[in-house]
Amino acid sequence: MNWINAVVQGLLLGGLYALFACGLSLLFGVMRIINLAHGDIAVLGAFLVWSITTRANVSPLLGLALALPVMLALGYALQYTVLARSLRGGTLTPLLVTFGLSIVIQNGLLQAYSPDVRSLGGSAGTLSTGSWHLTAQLSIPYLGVLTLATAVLMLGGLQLCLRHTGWGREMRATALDSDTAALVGVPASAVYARATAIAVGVATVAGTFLAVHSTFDPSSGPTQLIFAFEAVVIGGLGSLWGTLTGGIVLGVAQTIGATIDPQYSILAGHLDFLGILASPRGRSLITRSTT
Amino acid sequence: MSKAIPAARALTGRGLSKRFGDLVVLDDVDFSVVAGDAVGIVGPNGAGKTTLLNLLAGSLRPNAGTITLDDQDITTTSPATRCRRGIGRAMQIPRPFAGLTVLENVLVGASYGAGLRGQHAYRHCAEVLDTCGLIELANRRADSLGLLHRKRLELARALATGPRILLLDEIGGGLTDAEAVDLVVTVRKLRERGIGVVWIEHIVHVLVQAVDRLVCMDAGRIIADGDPQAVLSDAVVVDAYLGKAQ
Amino acid sequence: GKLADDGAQATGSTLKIGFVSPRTGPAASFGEPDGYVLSLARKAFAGGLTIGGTRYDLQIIDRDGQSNPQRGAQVANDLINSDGVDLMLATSTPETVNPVSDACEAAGVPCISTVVPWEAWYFGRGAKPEDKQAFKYTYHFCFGVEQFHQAYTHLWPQVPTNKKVGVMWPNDSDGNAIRAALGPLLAKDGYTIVDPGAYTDGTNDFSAQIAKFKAEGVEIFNTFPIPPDFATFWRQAAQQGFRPRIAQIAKTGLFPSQVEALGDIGAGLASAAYWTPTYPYTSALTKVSSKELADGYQNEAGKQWSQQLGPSLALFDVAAAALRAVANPKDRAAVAKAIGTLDVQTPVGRLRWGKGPNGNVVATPILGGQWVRTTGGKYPLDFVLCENSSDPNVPVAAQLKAYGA
Amino acid sequence: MTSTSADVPALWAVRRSSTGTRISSAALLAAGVALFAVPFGFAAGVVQQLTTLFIFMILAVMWNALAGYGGQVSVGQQAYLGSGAYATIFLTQHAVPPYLAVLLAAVASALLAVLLAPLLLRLRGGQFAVGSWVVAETLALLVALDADLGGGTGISLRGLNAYAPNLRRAYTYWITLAILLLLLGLVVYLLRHRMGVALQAIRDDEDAAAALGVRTGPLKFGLFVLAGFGCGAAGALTLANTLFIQPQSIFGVQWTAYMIFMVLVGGIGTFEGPILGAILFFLLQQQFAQYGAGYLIGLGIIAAGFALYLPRGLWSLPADRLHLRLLPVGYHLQRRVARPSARRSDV
Amino acid sequence: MSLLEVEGLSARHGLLNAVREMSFSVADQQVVAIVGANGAGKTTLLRTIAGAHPAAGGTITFDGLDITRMPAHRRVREGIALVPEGRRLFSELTVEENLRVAGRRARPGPWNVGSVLDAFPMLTPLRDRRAANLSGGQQQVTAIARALMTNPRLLIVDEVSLGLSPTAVDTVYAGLGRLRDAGATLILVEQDLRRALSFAGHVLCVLEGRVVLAVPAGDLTREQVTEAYFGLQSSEPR
Ligand SMILES: Nc1ncnc2c1ncn2[C@@H]1O[C@H](COP(=O)(O)OP(=O)(O)OP(=O)(O)O)[C@@H](O)[C@H]1O
Ligand SMILES: Nc1ncnc2c1ncn2[C@@H]1O[C@H](COP(=O)(O)OP(=O)(O)OP(=O)(O)O)[C@@H](O)[C@H]1O
Ligand SMILES: [Mg+2]
Ligand SMILES: [Mg+2]
Repeated sequence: MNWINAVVQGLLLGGLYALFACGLSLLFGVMRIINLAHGDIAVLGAFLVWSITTRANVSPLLGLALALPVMLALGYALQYTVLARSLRGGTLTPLLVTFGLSIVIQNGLLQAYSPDVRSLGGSAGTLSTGSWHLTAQLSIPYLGVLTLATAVLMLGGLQLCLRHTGWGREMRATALDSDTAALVGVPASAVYARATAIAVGVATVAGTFLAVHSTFDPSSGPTQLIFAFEAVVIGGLGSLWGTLTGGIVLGVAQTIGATIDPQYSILAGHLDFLGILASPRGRSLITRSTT
Repeated sequence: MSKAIPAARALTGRGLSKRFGDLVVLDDVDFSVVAGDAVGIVGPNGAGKTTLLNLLAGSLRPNAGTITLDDQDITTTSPATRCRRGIGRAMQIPRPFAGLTVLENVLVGASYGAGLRGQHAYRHCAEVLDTCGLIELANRRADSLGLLHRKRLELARALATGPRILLLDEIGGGLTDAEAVDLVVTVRKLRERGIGVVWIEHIVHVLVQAVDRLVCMDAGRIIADGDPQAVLSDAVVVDAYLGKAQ
Repeated sequence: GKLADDGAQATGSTLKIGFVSPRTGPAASFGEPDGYVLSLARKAFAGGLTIGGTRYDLQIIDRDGQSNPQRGAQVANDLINSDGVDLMLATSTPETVNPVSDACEAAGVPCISTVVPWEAWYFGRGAKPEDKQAFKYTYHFCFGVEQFHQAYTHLWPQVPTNKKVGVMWPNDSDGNAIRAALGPLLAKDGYTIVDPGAYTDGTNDFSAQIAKFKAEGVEIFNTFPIPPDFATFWRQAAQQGFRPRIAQIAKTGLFPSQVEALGDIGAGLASAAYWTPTYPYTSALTKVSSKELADGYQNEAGKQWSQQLGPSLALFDVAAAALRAVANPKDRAAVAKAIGTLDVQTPVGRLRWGKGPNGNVVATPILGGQWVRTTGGKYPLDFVLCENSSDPNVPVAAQLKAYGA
Repeated sequence: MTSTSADVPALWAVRRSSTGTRISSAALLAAGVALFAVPFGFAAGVVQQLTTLFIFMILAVMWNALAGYGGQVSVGQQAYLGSGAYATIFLTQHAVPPYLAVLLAAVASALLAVLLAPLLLRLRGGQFAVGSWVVAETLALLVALDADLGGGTGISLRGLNAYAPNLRRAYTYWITLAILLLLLGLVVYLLRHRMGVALQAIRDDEDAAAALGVRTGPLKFGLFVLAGFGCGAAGALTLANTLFIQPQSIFGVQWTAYMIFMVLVGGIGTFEGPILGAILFFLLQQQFAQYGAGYLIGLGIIAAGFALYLPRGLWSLPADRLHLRLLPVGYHLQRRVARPSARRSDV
Repeated sequence: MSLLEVEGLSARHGLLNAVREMSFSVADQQVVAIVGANGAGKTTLLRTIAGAHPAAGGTITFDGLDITRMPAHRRVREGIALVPEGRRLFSELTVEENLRVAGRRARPGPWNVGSVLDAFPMLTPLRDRRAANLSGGQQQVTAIARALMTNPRLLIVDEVSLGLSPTAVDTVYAGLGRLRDAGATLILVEQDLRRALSFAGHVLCVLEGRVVLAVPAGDLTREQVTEAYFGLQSSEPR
């Protein structure tokens, strides 16, 4: 029974990782940017949602809905002001830019909001603490299910769009060769801006879920980053379905590891990741081109 | 080139097949080239010419068949080893080392492919660059070259590895007539030095001036092989490749 | 040639005090009230100190350790070598305090530190249990495991339970010290410890531990986590129906914001404090009482008081006493030696070195209490003390109530 | 194509050094050697700060060698920093004298790189980056499990307290400087050797390099192990310099962020850039770190600003304007002067 | 009335002047072949016209509109399409997806996936193949087909017959012929002089970044062109 519970909880945790990884995967897939500021953007989003939620005294989901337009606009602005230029400097330049961005956001938040920890769990009420009790050993939390469902919807929806709509084809084409995309009439910077806006938006969603799940403070961003990166790599760079799988694999590995011994939780996730990289089958899995 | 080349070496592929998924790209192809020989390959787009070269150079593994160099089986050896054993190759789509200069690009081939050191390597590079008409551009970064200079650089790098068998993939496309004549002269010279040349080219009238044997491929098979003029007038070849234009 | 010696030595009439605390990074909330405390100390030192008939100007140089040991060591070294500080103060978490102490010990600069459980400071830096005084230059005052033990064993009997204690002790400095020492002590008092094992900071799922606690029928819960881990755990516990009668948290829940962030499930958590505004003590240096300290901070910063105010100010009380205790405050060895014999009145109580647990450390009390909802105050939660076994001078405000009662 | 003239090699020559590079490299070497005298003439603070600076330089030079010359963009070099530091602790616990332990620890880190290479070097691009990072995190967790190494609590290097403070500082300084000079020397050697161009060729296109006869595996391996050694030494020296380490910080990814900062701000793929970047980073930290969050915000803005407005780094300024090169590491094909005019008429 | 007017156009690569104050014009429905030796600056010129390379000086006027500073994707909407040197297909996309990307923001016109595949029947069996897996010649045809999908008024093709087998060259020229007949204007770089002279109405010879000869194709002998290649003839104003 414990094992079943571990797998179920791992699945739900995987939803959170996948959500975190989604924006990362998108930016990497489309713009080849390894975004070191992703976690901090998520936390920035969480702070915005928190501000709205506590000011207006509304539920975090409504707060998220109100914050999203702002964050999407921020994504657009981010692309046009910073990322667009950095992309011209080769693959490493965006790495430096996003590193810079990361510490600017972190410490900007520290100045603006103080180092206090905050959470959206309180205002989310039963969403954050309620669950369906199936048996004494197995209960399925509302929040986990909502997180997983959101992740499936977002990643799945985005994946389908990328594959099957003109909009998605444009995005993939721009990702592969933005100069040539311009030569067939695709405004590359607008496409990039759209991708960045979506990535920032999804990061905000992820940040909000994290904030309901746990607490956050200005320095919380980087802690979740490595899990998100692992999910992206396990799933195959640039493939959103793969990212979802990657997140879930990681989540389940962690909970199963924890069931064996709590100190193996995170370690089990990492070892699982390295094992996948090392095994020939796993490698063909991740190097397979999935877009 | 400054190396002495032993006589009569041969690169041979027997019963080569290559599939990509369900698509059969090469189907039981026998092909061979002897040192000092120049073979041209023609064939419609997608016939499998580049794939054949990929198998010979080791960039792809065949699904069936064997490749031998001087009677040694090299079917599974890596491209790097084949290069050091004397198989040089110029790619159809040039891939220069963008961050290096033209000279440095060539130097990689000279010092690893041909195993030359120090002044020997430099001298060799200067010769090769001169042969390929790149000497004035030697200190330019390779990513600043136009397409045709990149193609020449492909040739130069392959030459720099001191090959005994040289595999050339469409290095003459886009050349002006005068430039094409130069290229023909160069290839003839290489052949005279005992290098075996395999040259894929669609500009047939240029190609036939340089080769002693012409192979025509279609749909993964060799449909004609022999004296260039005979091959070109073969009805099957005209039908499959040259069309009514010729 | 001759190797250059330590920086600006024994010259001038200015005494320099270095102060290192985490102002940015993950432990930044510890350093938050430092700005206010520093302003109090600077005011108190404004007139300088007269020692042995000589008047010295006093300068406090504060630095941010960025919650990172390498950075902490570097700022300490710079303070020692470039600024030539005569005395070092350090506070809050081993990441900052231990490297600063090590740098001072190695350079022969006296150092006083606090807010690291003393075992993590003493043994973590390589002292052996048999050492009477492992360090010559570095001194510390803080609670240790024994104080937790005392607080818990006086607090928990206030609510009837089955004495089964589920513990979540992480694999980090605090968790390890607690596991090694507190577990056996509690067992001796008849508590059954249910320990699923050490976990790593930053874990995102605690279902395995919760399942175990539920299966074992745990009624008391104790943990020493970083704040986000506890929030994750506590929400999951609620989801999975684990509701102990006493939820005793430490390390997290030190500051009101950490408990507020939990929302409804935060009220009723039991914690322990090393200082509250109700401590009946006054700072020897600044003559500020605990109540004035808290009120002053709340007015100045517009934020609720935090436990950090007490020990941070206490550092300056000790510093002043140490400098006054010698004839020549520029004599580092003498100052260091003097610290080991000090007896100082500070907001956290009277600190007397030499009484144990060893020559470098004064163990200070920690008192058990509970976070309760306020009615109509400015701040939603308040911390009330429920026991005072290790310092009976501090008034007890209430009885512990079962969680959720 | 031009017709081949028989005496091409006589007409053209490859130059690797010029008077300028000869003078500047001699001056650099002299400066490096002169730095050994610093502990005799300068205050303790200077010695200690220079040690920190040299450690930064080691890190920057190693990361640049990996990413700038070898194309291996690692986000996990902190794995070797950590292993170097913890190996030092382990060795001193087993009665090895501290400074010997520092050197052996660097070797141990190189061995760790040898072990990890088969796993990591098969990966490319983003996978390599993330894979190396995960390796570092895994090591941090494993170290935290070992109570003898202090577990998650961290541990102090105690053996050095046996030395007088000024001796300890001077020894640490000398060893750091010696290792820095050794690594710089190795990098220069690599760049002058044919391996230099081969590595850069692998960086630009690994398959094409292999097709030219380059055994890419051993070269990548060698570079990876060298970087393991260098970063391991930096880790051990960091411990000697700061005396206390904790797994989460010594294995922390911020080290990579610093390396990226130094290398990119200085100028990636150049010899001089990373050194310049390390100096800039050090000075910024020295001057402004006391401003806390404001300093970090400034650092972030500087990082982004460089990426946007000077993507080729600080060194590109003098290098482009003055065609400045300090070391004889490139190849330059030059026409030999004073050819008889008869030559030209027969072209 | 000229469709494209190039006035004193310059373009640089760093310090190198690849295009130096070129001036010429292309009339509506004209077919112009540009010839010149390696590195003469042909590619740079074409890319500058299409907006893929910035102009360092001079103006480009398209149908009366100054487009010198217009970004490339807007020029596509005005009706300029370039088949770039080196094909530059979207390698991970299939052939059909490559076409569809170009068709998404196309001007209205006769070309769509169906008609393009009709014009280049060799592409039909390759529809679902990833562009990266095409042979060199197949890529070249796809690149030309892709440019057609934008329904250009001015189609610019760099190295038309590069990598094409003789029959494929015929197909491609037949397709270009249809485009010309439908009223489009063409600028081609073609090294096969015979082809160039027979297909194009005008020839522009480029030498070291300058136009050295611009004449109707019929008036031209191979010798004249060859001389122009090597700069033996003094440059003539157009
Ligand atoms: N990696 C691959 N996956 C799937 N199909 C491939 C792959 N590589 C080549 N092909 C297909 O194999 C066939 C032969 O390709 P190849 O490149 O050998 O042709 P080619 O004769 O060189 O043609 P060209 O003259 O156009 O260069 C083509 O139909 C091509 O699309
Ligand atoms: N990216 C670049 N950076 C620097 N110089 C360049 C770059 N691209 C081209 N050049 C140089 O500009 C000049 C003109 O090049 P361009 O490619 O326009 O000529 P081209 O006539 O198209 O030649 P080709 O026949 O080789 O395609 C050449 O000297 C070339 O080396
Ligand atoms: Mg081919
Ligand atoms: Mg061109």
